[in-house]
Amino acid sequence: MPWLPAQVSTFGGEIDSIFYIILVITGIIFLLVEATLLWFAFRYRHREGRKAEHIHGNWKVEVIWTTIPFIIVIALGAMSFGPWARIKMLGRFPAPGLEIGVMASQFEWMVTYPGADGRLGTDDDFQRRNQVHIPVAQPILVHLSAEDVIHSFFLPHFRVKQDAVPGMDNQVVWFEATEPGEYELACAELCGTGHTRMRGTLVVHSAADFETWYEGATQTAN
Amino acid sequence: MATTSAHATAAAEPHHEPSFVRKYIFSTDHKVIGIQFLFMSLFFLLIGGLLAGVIRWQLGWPTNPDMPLPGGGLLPETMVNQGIVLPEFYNSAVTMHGTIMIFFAIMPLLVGVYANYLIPLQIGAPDMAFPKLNMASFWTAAPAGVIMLAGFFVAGGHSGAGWTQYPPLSANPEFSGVYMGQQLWLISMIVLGFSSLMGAVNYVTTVINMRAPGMTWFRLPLATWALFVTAVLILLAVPVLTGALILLLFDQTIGTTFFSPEYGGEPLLWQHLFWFFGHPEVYILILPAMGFVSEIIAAGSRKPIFGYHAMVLAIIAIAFLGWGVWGHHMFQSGMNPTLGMGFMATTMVIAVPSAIKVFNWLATMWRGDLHFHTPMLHAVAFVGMFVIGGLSGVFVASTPVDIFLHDTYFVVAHIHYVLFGGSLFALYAAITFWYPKMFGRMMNPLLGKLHFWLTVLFFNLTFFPMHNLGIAGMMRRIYDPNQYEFLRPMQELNTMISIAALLLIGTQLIFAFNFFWSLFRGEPAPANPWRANSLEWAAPSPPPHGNFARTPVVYRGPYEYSSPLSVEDYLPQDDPPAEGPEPVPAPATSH
Amino acid sequence: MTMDSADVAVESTHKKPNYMAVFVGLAVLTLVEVGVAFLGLGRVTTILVLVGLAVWKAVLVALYYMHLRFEPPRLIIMVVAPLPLAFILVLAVLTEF
Amino acid sequence: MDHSAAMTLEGGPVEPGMGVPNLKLGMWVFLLSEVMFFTALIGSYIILRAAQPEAFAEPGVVLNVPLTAFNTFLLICSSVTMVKAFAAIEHGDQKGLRLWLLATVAMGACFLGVQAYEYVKLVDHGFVPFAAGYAAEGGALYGATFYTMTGFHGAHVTIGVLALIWITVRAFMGKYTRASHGGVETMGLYWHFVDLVWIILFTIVYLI
Ligand code: HEA
Ligand code: HEA
Ligand code: CUA
Ligand SMILES: [Cu+2]
Repeated sequence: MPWLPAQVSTFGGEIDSIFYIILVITGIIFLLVEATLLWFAFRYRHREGRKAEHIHGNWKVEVIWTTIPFIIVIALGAMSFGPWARIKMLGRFPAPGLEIGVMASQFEWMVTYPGADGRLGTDDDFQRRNQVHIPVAQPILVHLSAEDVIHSFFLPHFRVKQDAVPGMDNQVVWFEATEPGEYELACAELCGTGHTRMRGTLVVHSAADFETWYEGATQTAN
Repeated sequence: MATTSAHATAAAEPHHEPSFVRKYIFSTDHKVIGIQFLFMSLFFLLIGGLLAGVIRWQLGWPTNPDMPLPGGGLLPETMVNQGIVLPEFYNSAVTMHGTIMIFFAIMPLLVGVYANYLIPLQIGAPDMAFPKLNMASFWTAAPAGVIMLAGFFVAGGHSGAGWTQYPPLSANPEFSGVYMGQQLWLISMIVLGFSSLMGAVNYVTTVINMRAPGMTWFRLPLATWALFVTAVLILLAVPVLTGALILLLFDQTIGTTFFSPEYGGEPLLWQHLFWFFGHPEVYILILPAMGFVSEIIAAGSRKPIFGYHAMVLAIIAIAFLGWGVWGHHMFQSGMNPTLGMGFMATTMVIAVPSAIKVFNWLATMWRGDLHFHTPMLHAVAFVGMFVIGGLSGVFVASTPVDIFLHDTYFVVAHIHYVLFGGSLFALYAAITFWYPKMFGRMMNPLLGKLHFWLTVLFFNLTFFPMHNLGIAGMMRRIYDPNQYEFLRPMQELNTMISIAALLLIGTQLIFAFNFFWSLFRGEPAPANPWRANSLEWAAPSPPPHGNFARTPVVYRGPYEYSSPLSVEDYLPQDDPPAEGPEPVPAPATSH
Repeated sequence: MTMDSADVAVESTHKKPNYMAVFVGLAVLTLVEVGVAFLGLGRVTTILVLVGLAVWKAVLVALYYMHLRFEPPRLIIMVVAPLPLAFILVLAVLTEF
Repeated sequence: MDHSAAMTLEGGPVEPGMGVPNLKLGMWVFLLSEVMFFTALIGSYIILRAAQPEAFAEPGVVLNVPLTAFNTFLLICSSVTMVKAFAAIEHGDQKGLRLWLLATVAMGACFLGVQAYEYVKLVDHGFVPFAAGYAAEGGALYGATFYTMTGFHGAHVTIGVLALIWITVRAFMGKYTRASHGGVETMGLYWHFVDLVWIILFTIVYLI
């Protein structure tokens, strides 16, 4: 059975562990409820001479089975706050090792890299279509935007997903790769006929490799 | 038993035989209107099912010329070319599958059919508060359906922006290539909104004002409670959607820019408005189902529903909390992440009233005397599968986990476990349960059980593995997953799912056959075939115009099964108590 | 079942409000509003005062012209029930921008 | 059928119902949904304005406040005439009912006339709902939200005037009596609601 794709970002592990905690808790609830259901269905099935008991309810058990789920869901919520804040809240972002711009449009990802001056929005910026190159073990800050319709920047192996909304210029995503390699960038929001093929590649280089690639890229860019 | 007399009319007007048109087409009788809605929405259920077939065919054998879409040759080349579903048509198929299933099949089945049919009967009223408005409600819904279907036949094809219609894709034909189809979608939904609204005003007024003497709030059957609360949700949620649809239609047609950013519009505003309606909408789609299941489990277990008051409070709590969670559909949309935290908290809490309901159903079965007739089978299966859907909701409610699972097949699995495993199973339960009342004939129990077991089997084979697809990262609404390397290993599973889905669709034909065959050949039904307590079973099957020969008087709650006070294992709500003062019957008519 | 039968229900015998006084109140409040709008009190103050006045007028209409004051309490509860929803929607979305 | 007969069942009085006639209750229920409809429109306006303050002009710059203040006054007058009509029939005063209803119709129609005049003037100044051709102060969102909100309110007034004409005709036919005038009361609820919405709209759209 297909399962979570290999996980290669610093915070991906946190997301996965919450996923597993919920899986275990809901799994237990699932088994208990379904087992009870089947057991009752079998145990109390109609038999000649059986009469149902005339029971209207019991406030004590109502309180119990209200309180327990309440505590569980509150715990699940509380557990989710921290990672969410670390991953999505601007104020909690780490200092970036590399800032890039990603402009989504029908149906491609235009990636802007800072040129030699290391800053985005200057003349020496250069672009790559559907190609994201990043160094390993560096926080990457992505400035997301969209030109036409809503797209969604989805890096399955990094547990990253963020919609790119036209007109919203302050969308930022960060992540940090732990493993060099080549991964896929997907569009996760229906954006038209070509939604299905709006695919990009994300290459995570080792520090040295990235230097080389970057050198080469800035050379050809100018 | 109170009433089974042949000619019954509580209405004041003298009884004369109405013409065919007045009786079956422009009827103001709530029962006829309910049945009209039933036929209409079953037709749309079929269409929605066929569209699901198109979706699964494409995903099972993506763009494979060796597996041409059966019947694809009948469709124009702009949809299916040489047996291959085109991406434009795939998007329309997904959009229209979702739209039709939710708005034209499940919602009218739950509300249009059963709020109409059941409310007056269960509260002991001769009809709705506003019978003409009721008729108008159906005759507004029907044209909405026609307009919606017309979209398939116009140039440019039908809307392909998903049932959620996120702009700018839906607002600007430049981006979608869809012109007329998009506008017809919007117009149809606006018209349908009026229909829902007329219905809701009627249901709310009727339940508040037309209950029979003795029918206090806490003697209402849970089905009526659920339908009442649902009507309130419709009343308050649908107008928000209508407002948003109108703004979007203006963006489409006259060139306003509410949701398009070039001139300062806000795409996220649409999402807020849509989901402010949309989340209450999903509870509109589950609350009546929960109500029906409560009736059927109690009757099938021959036991009072466990914790009646807790059940009522849970319905109200779900409806109330449901207004504060809409943002959980927008966690990754660019919405302020702090707001997301608040929405996560409320979303988590909303699992609690559902828990109350699930546990009370289980407790109702405990120490019961379970009769597994077809409706009961479906109702018990509802509980089992709604739990799966609800629990998968808890995964996506956790914001960090939703980062990964949002817009993947995990959500598709969630949708279908709550909507098919939940709502549709409850509907199969309800249709088989109230069929004898509606048509005066029993459905065939053997075919019913066959349909049930095959549906449970194929349903789970189809939708359970979708959780895995989602966990592995497969996105929703993609035409060809094989474009992505990391999705390619899943093709085999997708093919398996498609086969199960096609078998599932085929299985529904058993139900269709049973439904129509029993209309003519079913065994004649007694007034109370399930030996149930609520008032509708006191009327003949089918009930005549005006429902009750005499206004029923209600002496007790609806779930007095196996009561020590009665010899039988049931005690109808209108059976006068054996001893004690004879209550004064209501005057049959005041003028 | 006809709707008119309900009309027969005897009107509750409440004291009739002075409709003209309410009318004068509404007219005066409108004038005050227009005045406030151009007084230059500063953006926030103006908005608060104007919204306050508008709500005051709306409440007058609902209570007296629509007779809410004289209706059974359960109807009043029913009528004000959706207002919190309206606030939730607008306020939550406002935090976004 | 009348369910209002008080019953004694199992000890306590059991009287289902709100104690309000169906028609009136139904109108109130309908008005609740109208609240949510206008919430969607007005809410969108508030949100868009907060998000894009520069797309909107200061009060009085584009819109003609004195004219609309007069129009607001007209609507308030029509509310008082409406309630007067209701008060008249409560006392069985047929003549009063007819006159006050006529006055209400007239003022409702005047309101629409003034609004139409206002629209024409505004369009002349390039204040249009769509982005293409927008030439007034602020931005296209201003025009779009303005016409949508006031337009849907105007539509409600139009429906109200038509319904009022119907009620007036029935009043002249003597259909309402001291004992039975649910139609007038229900009509009044709708009409006052439309007035109430205008009170909010006038403040938010014209004055803020
Ligand atoms: C009938 C319809 C229905 C119902 C009832 C629900 C019920 C719930 N839904 Fe679902 N939902 C949909 C229909 C429905 N949903 C649809 C159609 C979409 C997709 C829309 C789209 O994008 O196209 C969606 C999407 C959706 C999302 C967005 C996912 C995404 O796009 O990323 C989320 C996120 O929070 C969510 C959460 C929930 C929760 C928490 C519940 C809860 O109400 C569930 C509560 C029930 C239980 C939890 C089970 C029973 C309880 C117990 C056995 C007790 C013990 C349990 C615990 C202690 C946890 N739903
Ligand atoms: C109640 C709602 C409902 C129901 C019942 C179903 C039923 C099915 N759906 Fe679903 N589906 C949705 C609601 C529903 N769906 C929604 C809201 C979406 C999201 C859309 C979007 O993304 O915009 C979706 C999306 C969706 C997708 C994702 C597409 C994508 O993202 O690319 C898939 C893929 O497999 C799918 C498959 C199926 C299948 C195989 C069935 C099968 O179970 C179908 C089985 C067949 C029937 C139930 C019909 C049989 C009925 C009869 C034969 C009637 C006969 C009776 C008489 C005439 C008397 N659906
Ligand atoms: Cu871009 Cu989907
Ligand atoms: Cu939701």
